[in-house]
Amino acid sequence: QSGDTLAKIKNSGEVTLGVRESSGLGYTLGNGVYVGFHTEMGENIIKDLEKTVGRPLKIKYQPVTSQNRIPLVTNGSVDLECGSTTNNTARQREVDFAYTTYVEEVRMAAKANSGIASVADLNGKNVAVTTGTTSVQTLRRNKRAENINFREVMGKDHADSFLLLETGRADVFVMDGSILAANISKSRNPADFKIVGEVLNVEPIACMLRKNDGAFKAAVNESIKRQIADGTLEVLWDKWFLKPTPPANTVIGLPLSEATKAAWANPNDKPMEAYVID
Amino acid sequence: MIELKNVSKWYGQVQVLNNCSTRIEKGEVVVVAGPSGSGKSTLIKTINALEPFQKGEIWVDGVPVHDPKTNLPKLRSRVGMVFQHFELFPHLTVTENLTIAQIKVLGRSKSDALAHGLKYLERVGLLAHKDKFPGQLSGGQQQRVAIARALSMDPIVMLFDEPTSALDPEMVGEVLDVMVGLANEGMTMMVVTHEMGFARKVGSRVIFMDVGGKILEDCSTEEFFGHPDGRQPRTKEFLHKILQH
Amino acid sequence: MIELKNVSKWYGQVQVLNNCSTRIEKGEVVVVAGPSGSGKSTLIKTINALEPFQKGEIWVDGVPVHDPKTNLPKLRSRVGMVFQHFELFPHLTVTENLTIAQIKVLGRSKSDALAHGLKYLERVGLLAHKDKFPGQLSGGQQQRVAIARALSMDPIVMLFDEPTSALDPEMVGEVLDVMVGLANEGMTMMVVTHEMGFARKVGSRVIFMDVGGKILEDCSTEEFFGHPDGRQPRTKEFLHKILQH
Amino acid sequence: MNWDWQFFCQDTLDMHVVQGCFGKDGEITYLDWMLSAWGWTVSVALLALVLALVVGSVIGILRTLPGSRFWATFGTTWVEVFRNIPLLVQIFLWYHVLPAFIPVLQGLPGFVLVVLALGFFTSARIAEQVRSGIEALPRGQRYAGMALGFTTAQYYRYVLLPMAYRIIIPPLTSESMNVFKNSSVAFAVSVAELTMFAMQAQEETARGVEVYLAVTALYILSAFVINRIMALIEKRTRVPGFIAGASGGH
Amino acid sequence: MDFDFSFYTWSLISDYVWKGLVFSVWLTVIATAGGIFFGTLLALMRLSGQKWLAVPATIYVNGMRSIPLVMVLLWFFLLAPIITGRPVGAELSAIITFIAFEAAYFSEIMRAGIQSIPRGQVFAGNALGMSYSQNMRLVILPQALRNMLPVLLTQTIILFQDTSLVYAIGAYDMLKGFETAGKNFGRPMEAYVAAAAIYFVICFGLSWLVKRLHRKIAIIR
Ligand SMILES: Nc1ncnc2c1ncn2[C@@H]1O[C@H](COP(=O)(O)OP(=O)(O)OP(=O)(O)O)[C@@H](O)[C@H]1O
Ligand SMILES: Nc1ncnc2c1ncn2[C@@H]1O[C@H](COP(=O)(O)OP(=O)(O)OP(=O)(O)O)[C@@H](O)[C@H]1O
Ligand SMILES: [Mg+2]
Ligand SMILES: [Mg+2]
Repeated sequence: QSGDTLAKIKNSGEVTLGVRESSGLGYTLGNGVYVGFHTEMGENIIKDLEKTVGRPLKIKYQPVTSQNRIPLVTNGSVDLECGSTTNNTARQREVDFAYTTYVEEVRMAAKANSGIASVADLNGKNVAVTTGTTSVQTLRRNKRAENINFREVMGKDHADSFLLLETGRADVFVMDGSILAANISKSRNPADFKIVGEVLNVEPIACMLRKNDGAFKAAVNESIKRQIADGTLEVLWDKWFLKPTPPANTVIGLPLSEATKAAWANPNDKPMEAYVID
Repeated sequence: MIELKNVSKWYGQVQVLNNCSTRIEKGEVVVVAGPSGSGKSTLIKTINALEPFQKGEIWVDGVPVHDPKTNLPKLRSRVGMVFQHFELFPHLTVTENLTIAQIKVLGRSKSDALAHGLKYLERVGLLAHKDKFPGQLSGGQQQRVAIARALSMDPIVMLFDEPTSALDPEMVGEVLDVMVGLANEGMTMMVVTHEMGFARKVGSRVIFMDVGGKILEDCSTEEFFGHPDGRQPRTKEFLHKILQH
Repeated sequence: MIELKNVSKWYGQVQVLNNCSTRIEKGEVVVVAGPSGSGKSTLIKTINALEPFQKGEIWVDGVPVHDPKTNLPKLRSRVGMVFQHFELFPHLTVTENLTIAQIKVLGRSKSDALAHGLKYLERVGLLAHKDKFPGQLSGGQQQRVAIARALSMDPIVMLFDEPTSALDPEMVGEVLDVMVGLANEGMTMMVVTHEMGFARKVGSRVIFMDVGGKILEDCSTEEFFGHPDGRQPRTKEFLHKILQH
Repeated sequence: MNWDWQFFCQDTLDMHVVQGCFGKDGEITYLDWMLSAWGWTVSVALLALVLALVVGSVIGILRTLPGSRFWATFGTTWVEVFRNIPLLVQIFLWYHVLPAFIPVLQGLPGFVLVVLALGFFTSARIAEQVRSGIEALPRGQRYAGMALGFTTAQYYRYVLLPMAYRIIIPPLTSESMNVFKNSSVAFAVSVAELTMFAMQAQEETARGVEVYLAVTALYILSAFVINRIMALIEKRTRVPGFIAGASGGH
Repeated sequence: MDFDFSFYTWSLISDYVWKGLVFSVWLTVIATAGGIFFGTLLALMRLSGQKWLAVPATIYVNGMRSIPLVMVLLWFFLLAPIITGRPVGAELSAIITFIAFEAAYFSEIMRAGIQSIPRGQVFAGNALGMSYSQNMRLVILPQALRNMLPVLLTQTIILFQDTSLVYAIGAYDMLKGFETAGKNFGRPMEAYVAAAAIYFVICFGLSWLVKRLHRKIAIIR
């Protein structure tokens, strides 16, 4: 399925952008409207591509899930996926990644009054995590490494996992920091929850594209470099993490992390395995 | 033995039995005739309370059927009944059909029930078929098993609801033969049938019903067939039609 | 009009028609009798190829039924057939039952078909019921509509398969009356029936079949009923049984 | 499309390939995990099926009992409620909403809840089948049972139900296969069954197509086995000389 | 647990739920119509007595009924582009998959319906000179459809509920609408309760309507 994506979109005048419906970096407002930090960045990339191919491009949004995003990219249904896909070596065998544009830190959310402050406090506790995410694996590794005894409760999606925490079925929710922050900000009483503990994992998040399509990848990376250089990305960060966001106009309140800053300062597509957790 | 006093029954607004009264003595063979929908089946089903009725009284061997306190299953176990469509239990063998109610209802031991059931099976000439399923028998054979099943409960009276009308013409005879035999042995019987030959031969009385559930005639067989002039016009018309061809 | 030559038919291993041959001339009324399962229904269904047969030849009005090139729907539209269970189309009104095949098969106009159908409906005395559904009619009425439906195709021959055996005894007469009328008008008819009265009254010939699909007797009505001694033992046994009660 | 099945032999933690594909002393390969997930799928489905058969039969019978308006209405309500809300939504209600009103449910593990939810959901459909099975019997059968002196319980037990169940074996077979397929909703309440395995393993291994293929095959195999078992039951209970459900003409 | 009913507003319904509801209904209608059409063809193939028609139809029907619908959806969505060489949209995938899947179920219903018609009706149609297709169209299928109406309804209700499975391929149905609203406003419980209520009202209303319709067009016996 490797091919010349640039030629293809030039011919058709259409780009299919893979987007997420509910993640920290991209979500839907219903009625086919998709927004979020990575979604908007992806739109910017496509605008830059218009210059590359020399004609206006229509964006077709294709919502993807963590189950189907890789096959959809490889089978040609999606040209560029800008959601919240972790760049790791296993996936690099299937697809290529653009420069890392966001570095996720896996953390825990707990009830503010729970007294839980680190992984060490989890003995005998219920830990919520979302099915189909890398956090499950992270947790499994931690469990064995630290020899702590806790029960995993798997939510079917992030909202479900957070509900487990809210209703007391789980004591903590282990997940990407941006997702934790977003869920807390939208909850009934955001003050009841806080993000606690050490960083359990660091994951580079990047846009995903078909393998072996060097020209297309270069064009995408060119646009990302441009967005970093002229401050577009920082403005986007402000808009989606520090200011009120639709639809409920809540503020997520997630400051730009050192890890992400480092990735922007030195654009690269290193996989997760190349990051070391301190 | 059986007494009906002013029995009336309605389905919703429709009256299907209209003030029916009659008495059946021990050893009598009463034939019930009448056009389709006249309530013949309903009438005999009220006797063992398979159909509830709204007005009147029925006494069977001194037991009040109309009394809500009566133990109906017990009453029914003493009244044998044979249906138009045989209604053998298709998932049970002939032997099981004959014994299940004896065992579960009368509390007989398996071996007693078996001996008893096979006695009647022999009586209807079907001992050789005891291990077959109903679906493997012809209609006439099934109906004879149904009669044996009813008999093996040692009923005090037998009710028949058109026992031959679902049979091939060639098989009608074998079932009627069994019924004639029963009548001659003195069994009390109430038979809904269109077989006027049978009525003439062994019937002691004929009850003729008309649509609306009214008993139009209730007289001895000789009177019924012997004096057509004494009959109601509706009865004459009916007899004319079914004896015509 | 109809000629069968050495017709044999098997269901799998079982032979249900065994070398049957006969001729039916225009205007004849042939009664087919015999025990259940002897192949009477199968025999008359082969005539309009509702049942295929493996050996032999059948000619209807000069058309070879056994020839694979024959246009069977066309042939069938010229042969009227009446079934034991009436087989009216329950989702269509009486009028629609009468006209649908005229319109779709014969290509008649709606109004022609209607006029034609109602003529025959009147003939069987049911004009008043033309807008009812079959389920709203009694069995006897349904069978008369079925006869009218077959007649309205203007058939050259009418086949009847036990037309009265699913009817209440009181309703048998009304259907037989219609059939007697047809016979008297000279319609060619082949009738499977147990009504020996009808056979005697209007039959010109009787065909008697035995289990295994063999034609045991094929002779005139006078011969069949008038000389019982000339009959086969199986025929005598059968007649004895169905005329017994 | 390039296939790669080797990941099944990989350990789920450090991703190294295990000899023989089955993990030893504490190692768990993806193959081990998938087989245990299949075990959960089968457990959920079988328990829910048993529950559904019991409850569905009771409700179906209630709806055919002579002269009991209350129970008939109760049965109708049961059927309408449990069949008119999607299973996934029902699971959510059992897991998150009902415990807010019935605190004991809070303590029940997801496994129990999903068996209840799937069992009740399926019971509504089985109830309809049992009812139609009973109603398909000629009315005379009921009369014949009564006429022999059987009590209501007895004629249901000895006369009506044995034939009714035989008649409904074909739709029951479909429903049993459905239970296996529907058991996939158990992932929503944290039961580590096949669908959850598929969602998680494809994320970790990036071999989605292979994972789905294996899981689909296991679902088909499960459905096929249950289909064969039901066919065997159908064959063993077939009544000689009687074609259940088929009313042939002459 | 306190429920926040202020969460339900008209704009919420029009923004999040309406589009999904329309899609669910639309998919249900198309898949029912297509499913009955192709299901009837499959049923006729199985009843044809011709091995070369009956065997493939049987394999198709039993195969389809063994696979969870969500897997069929996913498979078609993922594999179709590889076969056709170009992407097939989620909506179109959903329609094709649902018709193909439901045809297997509807074929079993139609087969039962056709088999429940007494053989005599087939003979009667033939005896009047009707061809096979005339007999099917005018006599057998109208009766089979009427007889099977309640079962067809039950299957349609299941189908309507199953439209929520299109989440797997990123199509947007009614349940998705409720879920998205619940997530965006941090009120998943209220969203699910509302979804349960709406599903119940629609499905129950549908079965009530069909019951009335059935009473009207049921064959008088
Ligand atoms: N369950 C029922 N609900 C309503 N009406 C009924 C019911 N059963 C019978 N009827 C009506 O009651 C009347 C008497 O029926 P019944 O079966 O007793 O007649 P019958 O004389 O036995 O007729 P047949 O000769 O046809 O058996 C008929 O008009 C019938 O339609
Ligand atoms: N479709 C079939 N498959 C196998 N055997 C059949 C089939 N139809 C009929 N038969 C058998 O063929 C034989 C003749 O049947 P047919 O219906 O012609 O008999 P009949 O004389 O009309 O009997 P009846 O008086 O009961 O109507 C019977 O033994 C019957 O069991
Ligand atoms: Mg009666
Ligand atoms: Mg016949």
